[in-house]
Amino acid sequence: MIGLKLYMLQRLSAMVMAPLVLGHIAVMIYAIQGGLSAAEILGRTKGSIVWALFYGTFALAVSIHAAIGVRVILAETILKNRHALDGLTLAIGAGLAFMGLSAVYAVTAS
Amino acid sequence: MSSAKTMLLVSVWRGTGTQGRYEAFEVPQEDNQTILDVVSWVQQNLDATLSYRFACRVGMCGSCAMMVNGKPRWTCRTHVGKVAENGRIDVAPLRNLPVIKDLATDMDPFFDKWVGAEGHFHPTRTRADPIEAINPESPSRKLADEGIECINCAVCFAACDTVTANSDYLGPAALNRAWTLLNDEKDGDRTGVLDAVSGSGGCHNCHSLGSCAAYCPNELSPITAIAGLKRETARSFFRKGR
Amino acid sequence: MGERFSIERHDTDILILGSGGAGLFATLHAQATARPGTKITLAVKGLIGKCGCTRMVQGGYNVALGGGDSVERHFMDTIQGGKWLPNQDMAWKLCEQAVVRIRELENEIGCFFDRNADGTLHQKAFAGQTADRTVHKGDLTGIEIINRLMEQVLARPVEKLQEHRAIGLIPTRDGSALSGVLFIDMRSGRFRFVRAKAVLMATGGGPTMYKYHTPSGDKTMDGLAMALRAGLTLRDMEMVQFHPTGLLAGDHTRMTGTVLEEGLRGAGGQLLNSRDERFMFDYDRLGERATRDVVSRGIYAEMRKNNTSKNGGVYISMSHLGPDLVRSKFKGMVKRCADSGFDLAAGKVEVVPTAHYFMGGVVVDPDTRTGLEGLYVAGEDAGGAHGSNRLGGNGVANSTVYGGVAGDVMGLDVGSMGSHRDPDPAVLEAEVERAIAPLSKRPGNVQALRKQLQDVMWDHVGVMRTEAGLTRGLKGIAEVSAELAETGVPDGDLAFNLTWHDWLNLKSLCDISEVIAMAGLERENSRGAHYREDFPETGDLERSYFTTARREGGELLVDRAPVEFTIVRPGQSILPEGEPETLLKAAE
Amino acid sequence: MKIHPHRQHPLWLAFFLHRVSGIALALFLPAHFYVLALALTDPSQLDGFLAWTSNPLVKIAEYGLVFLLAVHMFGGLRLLALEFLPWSARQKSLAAASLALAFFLSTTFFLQAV
Ligand SMILES: Cc1cc2nc3c(=O)[nH]c(=O)nc-3n(C[C@H](O)[C@H](O)[C@H](O)COP(=O)(O)OP(=O)(O)OC[C@H]3O[C@@H](n4cnc5c(N)ncnc54)[C@H](O)[C@@H]3O)c2cc1C
Ligand code: HEM
Ligand code: SF4
Ligand code: F3S
Ligand code: FES
Repeated sequence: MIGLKLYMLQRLSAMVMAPLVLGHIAVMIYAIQGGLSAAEILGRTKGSIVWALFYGTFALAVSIHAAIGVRVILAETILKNRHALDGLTLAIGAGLAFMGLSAVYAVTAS
Repeated sequence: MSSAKTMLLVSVWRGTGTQGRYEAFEVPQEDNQTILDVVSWVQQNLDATLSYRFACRVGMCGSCAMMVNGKPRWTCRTHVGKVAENGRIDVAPLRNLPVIKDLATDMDPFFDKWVGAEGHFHPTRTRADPIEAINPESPSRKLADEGIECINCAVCFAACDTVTANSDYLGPAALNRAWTLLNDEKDGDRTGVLDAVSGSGGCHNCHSLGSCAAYCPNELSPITAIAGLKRETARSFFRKGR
Repeated sequence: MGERFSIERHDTDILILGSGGAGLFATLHAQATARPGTKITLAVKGLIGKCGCTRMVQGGYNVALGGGDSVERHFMDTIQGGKWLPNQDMAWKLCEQAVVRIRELENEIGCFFDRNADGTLHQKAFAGQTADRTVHKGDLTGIEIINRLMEQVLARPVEKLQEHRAIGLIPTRDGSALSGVLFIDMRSGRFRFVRAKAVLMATGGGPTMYKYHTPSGDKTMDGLAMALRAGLTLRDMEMVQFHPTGLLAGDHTRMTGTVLEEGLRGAGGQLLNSRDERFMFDYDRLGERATRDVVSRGIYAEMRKNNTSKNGGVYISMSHLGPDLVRSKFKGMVKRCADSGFDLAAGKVEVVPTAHYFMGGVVVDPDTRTGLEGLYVAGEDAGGAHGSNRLGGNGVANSTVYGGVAGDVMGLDVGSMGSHRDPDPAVLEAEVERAIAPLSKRPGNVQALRKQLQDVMWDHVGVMRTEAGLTRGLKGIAEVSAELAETGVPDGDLAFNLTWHDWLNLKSLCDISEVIAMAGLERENSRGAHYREDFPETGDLERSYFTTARREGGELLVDRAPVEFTIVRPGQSILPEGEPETLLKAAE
Repeated sequence: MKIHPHRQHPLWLAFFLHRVSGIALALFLPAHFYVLALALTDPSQLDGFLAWTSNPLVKIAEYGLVFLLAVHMFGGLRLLALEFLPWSARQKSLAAASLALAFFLSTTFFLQAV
């Protein structure tokens, strides 16, 4: 039960994420080669505006994207009430965004 | 004439509304026999109360669609030899529509959605005006032509799991019609059509499952039409913000 | 009669029976013409737009759109095709209004017909025409027309009674006018009586009493049978058009009888007998390309010589044209044949003449009014426009033109009508009794009786007729009728009870079959679709007559009435002096 | 589990994979964020966690995760292409290709990881 606006949000967020996911996986492959440690990860990311932006965008996009995605699945399976759906979408989106941005803050704030 | 007839084991859904069960019948197999012939044979020879629907018997009216061995089909044009599995055939009413009785469904929801998708022509001229000259080879006309030969049989509607899951969803056939209108140079309400397919049950609910195109007996491709609608609505979204 | 057979009552202003080209156009026009607030109800035996024959139209729609062609020429072709029997005022209005209707279909309803490269409508020539006149959408013209009309109707606030079968026209107590129509709501099996100020009957005839027939399964002459019981006069009832190439796939399949398109013969398709010989040249100089009636008779004659195919017909063969060409040019037909197990492109397909269209019908005036106040008739149910033969392409033109006319006329007429008229309770009760009669009889095999009637009609009242044959036919029909009267239907669940409706279908078919045979006896000459082996001549054109039939008391009265040449007399033409006979390039 | 007859075609399977991977990712995401947020409150716990991830079983699970992400992403890109680029018929091959790419990418990741 989505209209044009939610659809556009989900597609746009997906488009934003596609390159970021590729980038993320590339970093992971690279990072993993040396065996990962918290210090190593943080050493790279702490204080980096670029990383903050990279993962910040990712976190926001994925929150929007996943919230709408979960909404659709719920709407098609167990939750037929429109208001409940709207509320839940918002809650999931906000929750994910909060957790995501906290994480980004954690790994990038110096 | 052949000797002893081979018998088909036919299992037919009987009942009204949501209540029902399968009943088994044995029907002699013949050359050139369609599923509609099998169902008719049961009604004419074994159980006079069996209900089903057909009209044209040649794939033009879209009245006779049913689930045959779990797949939606136009029964008047489905040869038994093509679908029987070891001489067994299951016949049930079309999915995603309320059952009136046995194999006959109420197709109103399907047509309500057709209307809901603004699936009718919006004139700009009258019978007093000359007929508009239109290049049959123009890209938009070709797109419209690709989807126009729909017989509203609801096979695609029955095949689509999004229709099952989302009672608001307009469904493949109605959206396919909207797409042909959008490409019809003569139609006078582009915005109306775009709005109609952008609501909470609109084209954006389609997950490109593709069952519609896989089963359409006329080889139409609603999935492609719906992608077209998504594109056009997105374009107008960027242009006008809606 | 008890609760079970109680009658639900319902009122409307304008009631339309049938959703073919005539019914749907009438609905739209009535809505546009009638005062706002007028209640319009569309009642149909199947689903709206999904039953009837307009949807099955393949070839197209005849309309003179200039380029040398003219309404006058279309009219002359129609009169000559009908062998001087048409009601000329009706034929004229048909040709004249077709021009308006095609513009309406394109501009207001949203049909898109095939175009020439320059964007104008593409027109081709069906047999019997002297100009390229037939507008079409590929070979699925009817689907385009009905789908677009159906959408328009569905989108309007019209009351819809689907799967409502009309079973009786109920007059007022004094019989001077129509009160309303009695229905069976097929989904529940209950009776419903709908009073209306104006009723259009557009149930589309349908000669399905023949062993081989093309129309859709819902068409069983209900309308004409109702009109006959209501005392209306029918005309041209001997005129049954056979299409030469119906698919022949055996008795057990509903595909048998359905049309293989005319174009196959036009493109060079050959008709072969059991010895693989082309036989059509034995019967006509033009061979397979002769007109429908001639080819039908040729095939029938060959069948009587027992030179028949496996299932008792003949073969059509296209393969000499090259299977790939056939596959690309006749895609739909090839696919349809393949679905029932035949290879049209590379093999041979069995065919047989098949009853296609019914020229006879209720006597109406060019405004669709009948002898009964409040009753209007249009489309295949109305007689007169085609005379003894309907040109390919004039059928759908007729139903759409006169459906629209009926809508306009009814819309205006109801404005000046007072309140609803009350029904004659005796007739109402008699009609219910008639319908429930089989429910109290011992169940029998209705299908076997239908087959019996179809064989009788095919053998004795079919493509070629004689007095002896027609008389045998009448006896055969009477036997089926008598047996049907004793045959019951299980009276369990009446909801969506197809077997009950099969019984009612057969009843209508028996009633009208009798009229066809009687009218066939009455016409002692051969015109158009009616061929008497004992009277093979056309007869004096100047003294042309049409047959009429009416039921009075229990008796069927068949008579002749002179054709009035209100516009043109035999031997004359209304084309301007010096106009060429045909605008078509001579067919090789 | 028997797949309903009307679902037995490639595009339906592509949809199914996309949905399953989407849900799995959505369920995993909060956990992932939680673990990363540990960096702020308690870096040593994060290290402990990362040590735990060198366990082969966990490696396989991670491989699965990357695989899911890749499946979902390429499935999603396939959809975006279908929806926004005016091409059509080659849907089935696109579906297959996206799966192959996903497989390739995640395997690379896996090989690097072990
Ligand atoms: C296969 C085929 C091909 C044809 N091709 C051509 C062609 O190319 N060109 C051409 O001009 N003509 C063609 N015709 C003829 C043409 O279809 C008819 O002349 C015309 O469509 C009749 O229109 P109608 O509205 O009178 O009836 P129909 O379209 O037949 O509609 C009749 C309606 O009445 C309903 N009805 C019947 N009984 C009852 C009842 N008791 N109560 C309520 N409703 C009832 C039916 O369900 C149906 O909805 C073709 C016919 C067939 C069968
Ligand atoms: C990397 C790029 C991604 C792309 C290109 C992408 C693309 C898409 C698209 C196009 C859809 C719509 C499917 C439909 O409606 O049929 C979708 C649905 C979904 N996505 Fe993503 N996605 C991506 C990443 C993610 C991530 C990281 C998550 C998890 C957190 C996620 C979770 C979901 C969910 C739950 C759905 C709903 C699935 C459904 O409706 O079947 N996606 N994705
Ligand atoms: S799109 Fe195809 S399957 Fe769907 S209603 Fe039209 S003809 Fe039937
Ligand atoms: S099956 Fe349904 S989800 Fe879309 S692609 Fe076809 S309408
Ligand atoms: S009966 Fe008309 S499509 Fe099958």
